[in-house]
Amino acid sequence: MGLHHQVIVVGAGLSGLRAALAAQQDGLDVAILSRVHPVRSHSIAAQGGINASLANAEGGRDDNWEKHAFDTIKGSDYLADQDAVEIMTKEAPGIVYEMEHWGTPFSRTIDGRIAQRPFGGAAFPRTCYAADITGHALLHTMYEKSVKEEIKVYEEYLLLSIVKHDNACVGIVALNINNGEIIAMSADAVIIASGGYGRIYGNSTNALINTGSGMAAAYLSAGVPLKDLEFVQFHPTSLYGTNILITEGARGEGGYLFNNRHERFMKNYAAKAMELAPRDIVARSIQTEINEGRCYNNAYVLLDLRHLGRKKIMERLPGIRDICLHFAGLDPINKPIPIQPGQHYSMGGIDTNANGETSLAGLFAAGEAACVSVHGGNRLGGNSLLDTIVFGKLSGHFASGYVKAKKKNAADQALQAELAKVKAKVSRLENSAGKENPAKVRSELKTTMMEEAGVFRTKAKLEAGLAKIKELKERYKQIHLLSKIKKYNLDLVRNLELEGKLALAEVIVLGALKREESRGSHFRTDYPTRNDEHWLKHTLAHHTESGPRLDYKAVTITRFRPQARTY
Amino acid sequence: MVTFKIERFNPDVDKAPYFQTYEVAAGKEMSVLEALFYVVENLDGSLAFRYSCRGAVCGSCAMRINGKNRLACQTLLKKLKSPVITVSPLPHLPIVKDLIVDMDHFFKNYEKIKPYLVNNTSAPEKERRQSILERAKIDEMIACILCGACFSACTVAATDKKFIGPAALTKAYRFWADSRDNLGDERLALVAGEHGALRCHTLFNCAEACPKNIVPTYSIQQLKGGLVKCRFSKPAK
Amino acid sequence: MFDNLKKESVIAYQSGIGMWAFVLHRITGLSLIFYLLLHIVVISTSLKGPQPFNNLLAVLTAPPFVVADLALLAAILFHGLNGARIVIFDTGIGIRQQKLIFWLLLLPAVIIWIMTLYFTLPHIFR
Amino acid sequence: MKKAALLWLLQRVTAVLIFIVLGVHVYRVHYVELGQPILFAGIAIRLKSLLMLVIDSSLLFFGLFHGLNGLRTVLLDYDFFDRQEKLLSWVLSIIGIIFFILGVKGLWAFIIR
Ligand SMILES: Cc1cc2nc3c(=O)[nH]c(=O)nc-3n(C[C@H](O)[C@H](O)[C@H](O)COP(=O)(O)OP(=O)(O)OC[C@H]3O[C@@H](n4cnc5c(N)ncnc54)[C@H](O)[C@@H]3O)c2cc1C
Ligand code: HEM
Ligand code: SF4
Ligand code: F3S
Ligand code: FES
Repeated sequence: MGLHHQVIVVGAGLSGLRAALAAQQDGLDVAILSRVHPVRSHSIAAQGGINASLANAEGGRDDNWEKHAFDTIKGSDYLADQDAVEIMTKEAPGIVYEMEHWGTPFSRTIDGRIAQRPFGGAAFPRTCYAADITGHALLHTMYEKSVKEEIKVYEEYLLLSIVKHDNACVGIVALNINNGEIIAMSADAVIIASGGYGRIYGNSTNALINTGSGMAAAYLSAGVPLKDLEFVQFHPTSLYGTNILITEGARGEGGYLFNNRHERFMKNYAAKAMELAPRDIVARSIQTEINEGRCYNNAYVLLDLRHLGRKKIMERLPGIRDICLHFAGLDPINKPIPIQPGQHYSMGGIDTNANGETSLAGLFAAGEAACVSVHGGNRLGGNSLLDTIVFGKLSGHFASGYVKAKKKNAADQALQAELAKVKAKVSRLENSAGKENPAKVRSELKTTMMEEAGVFRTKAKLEAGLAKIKELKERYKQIHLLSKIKKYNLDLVRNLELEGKLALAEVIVLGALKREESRGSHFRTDYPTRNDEHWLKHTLAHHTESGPRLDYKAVTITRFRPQARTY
Repeated sequence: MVTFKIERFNPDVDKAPYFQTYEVAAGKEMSVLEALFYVVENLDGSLAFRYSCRGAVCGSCAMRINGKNRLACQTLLKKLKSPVITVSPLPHLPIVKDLIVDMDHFFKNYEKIKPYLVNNTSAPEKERRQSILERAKIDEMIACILCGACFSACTVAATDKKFIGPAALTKAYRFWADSRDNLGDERLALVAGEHGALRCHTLFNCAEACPKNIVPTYSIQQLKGGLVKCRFSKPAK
Repeated sequence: MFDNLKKESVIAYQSGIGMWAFVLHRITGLSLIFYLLLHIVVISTSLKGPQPFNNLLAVLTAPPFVVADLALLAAILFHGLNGARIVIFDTGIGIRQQKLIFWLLLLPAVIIWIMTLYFTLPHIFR
Repeated sequence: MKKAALLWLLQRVTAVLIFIVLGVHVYRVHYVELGQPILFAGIAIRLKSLLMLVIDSSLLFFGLFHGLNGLRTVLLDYDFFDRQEKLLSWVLSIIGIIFFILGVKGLWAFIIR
């Protein structure tokens, strides 16, 4: 049968490229499948930096991996698995040096080392950066490395389904967006590195392609559980209007937050850390100011960089200035930036262990699509880029170990069967005579998620949200496509993604409804405190015909006992 | 209402590109990219274009808007100050469909210049040191998002199919000038010859087009200087 | 071979100054080499002796040709001064000020040309 | 590779030389006696000055080189003769040599008489 690779990596962001490099280094035949050209992946948009305890910065000389681990675990509100956090924080310096050797143009200290800046929730300036385009610098380097190693990439292919046979993953079914063909590819191992689902939400800092389709495929077709999906990070500072991210680095460099009374309101919420408290806390503080009317236009507060001066802004935050100039028509050198919280990151994802293994043999996951979990209830800024590279690499190596140990099994039939099933589904969608406008379903989903499963949650809101999602799922069955063209059919692609979005939304809301406590990013006004006795555990959502079935799994705790979390 | 004249072409069925007109209900802060989404969602589901970040960092959405190569996501309608907005694909590149062009040629050129850091000395345990000044030399070049706007705007690249083009040459300079790279004159050899850096006639179209305010001409001129010096001085090995 | 010569490839593209300067530089350069070859042929009538030469030159300095000479001068001025601009860039100077340099160099070109026109007009309308 | 860089450099060098030489030539020939008829005898007198002879013949040489090399660039720009690049260079060189000889002979004709 047609196409075969020993390892297929779905996604060409940082985690996908790193996984492919690792597996290829182990001598395997690897191919990447990606919805977009690698450098168009969302990792490109990361601004602030990547954490590693290099101890390069003045005032950060005492830093080490243990302190990094502690900050991460405390930041996660103790939901992170501590063994995994240890692995990540120990690997961090090596990973950053490796990227530097491969060519990443990090910003530098006076003595020529990698520069580090303070970031929220960290005790030391630990975040290595390349001005405010760190993700861009890293992704380009990773792509350059993949060009050097001649990694094969199937560009503009959309993963639709993961194929199982004999309780193992044997391949995938994907849509070639360029010509509309649906194909099956067999593989001994598949690594899902497809990033987050931000676009389920209305106000999101994410790329438009972040629809969670990889997570959804794992959940719906491979039947692996999703972990902790109710933990959705809201970034405190996204540009009012477009929700383009204004990096935490802006506060790291010394930016202030003001409400409409020109008050640095963070003093009322985190007197010590002020603007540099962790994201969940700052986001909630801003949202409170907005909800209670101490804001502008009922919608935003101000992030003021003016006192940093032209020189520092031009040097450290040139990209932020460009964003403000182009998308808001203002220059942060002489005007404060209007900001509001926006959906930013998914702490949850495909349930994996620190080797990237899922519950299905041969299926691995890494990066934002996966949940190891190292971020628990709330991710610290700069830890996600680290997560993508560390666990991208590990999952690549573990996948090749798995492939080498595995005995071949012919899975042709399973592939053909799944291919036929997917083709039937797509043609049903193409030929649907329904009356529903998919754009409406999509936009109603976005507002529902923003309103009912946003920064502040209650039982009533979440129940309303769940009911709405069920309604939208029904309506989705009645949508009709505006175009049936085979070649580059955006309409088809976006509506295939919509199915996955609805499934993930349901998991998020159900998990949030059941979790009757407040932890990290998940804040229930009706249960405003953390409840370790009942809820120090991971949520696992399994797909069933009638909706998600939830069960729970213990958190691994090694050296840090949960304590109250204050900043 | 803003009128959009959008160039349409599906090589499978159409003989030649043609323009189609759409009336878009434009919001105050709408970008061209959002307007295109308005079209696919409400008027014509068959329109095709590339997108990803919507924040001018991924380089997907370069196209020709009112006579200039720009990023659709970065171009707000109000800045165009025009009641009619004409959108077509990047010129000089083969059209895949509508606003989507084939970037293969662009990336082939990119691959020609060994777009990765080469350092044959054994890697130190920690970082390779680089001074702030050395790092500043490549600050402009690393901002490139490989969108192809410059390449498509360069008339020389359009007529001489073998010309490496501004983006790849900027990359070449980025590595050549990186104090950590030691491929040295070999990098120059990659951009030498009739179709390399010296083919650039300082048109500055690339600089005009670049949405990241990069001036590829600067990098290219440095490479030309390097080439001439290396031709007349003994290559340092 | 000719499919590269589509309209948009040759005509100014991004309509920036650099492009127009290039197009004009190219046109004037090609005109000049064409003129130079012709010029050589003309001057080499000297091989036939003074009389044929003087006769020919009398024709070529008649008013219509003086107008052509003015065009030639414009071409030389533009090509020469813009050529200087290019050489300046090639030494690595002024690349980011390309537009300013263009106007600065065009200025003397225009002045010289207008002055020449002023001195020549009387001879055209002799 | 080397040829491309050499020709590129010579194009600049000749440009600078022409800039100077052509300036003198145009000034001396056309401005000093503006409006006067151009006569064989007048040119003969001028060319007896060694400086002017050197100026005019070097203009002849540099101009031809620069112009024809420029023409080569233009043709290669549009993919003409790309595959016969060597042939093109030869043809242009021969044209250059022929016109140079013609030009030199023409100049000498003013002096030796
Ligand atoms: C604006 C912004 C700024 C950020 N800044 C920082 C920061 O400063 N520091 C930090 O640590 N983290 C930051 N993050 C988070 C971090 O950037 C991301 O979590 C991380 O880049 C995700 O990388 P990834 O490799 O998992 O996925 P991505 O980079 O999102 O890549 C996903 C890949 O999967 C492909 N794909 C997706 N679905 C499919 C499918 N169905 N079929 C085929 N291919 C598919 C896509 O084409 C893409 O190549 C930021 C996030 C945002 C939104
Ligand atoms: C006055 C002094 C002159 C200067 C400073 C000058 C400068 C230059 C330069 C720098 C170039 C290279 C352009 C490029 O590569 O983009 C060039 C090209 C050229 N020049 Fe000149 N030149 C001069 C006079 C002449 C003369 C007298 C002729 C005719 C014989 C001529 C004919 C050409 C031609 C045909 C080209 C190629 C055109 C092109 O590449 O666009 N030049 N000139
Ligand atoms: S140099 Fe500018 S225009 Fe060219 S590819 Fe890079 S970002 Fe795009
Ligand atoms: S437009 Fe082209 S010719 Fe040179 S200056 Fe830019 S590469
Ligand atoms: S969508 Fe990424 S640059 Fe426009």
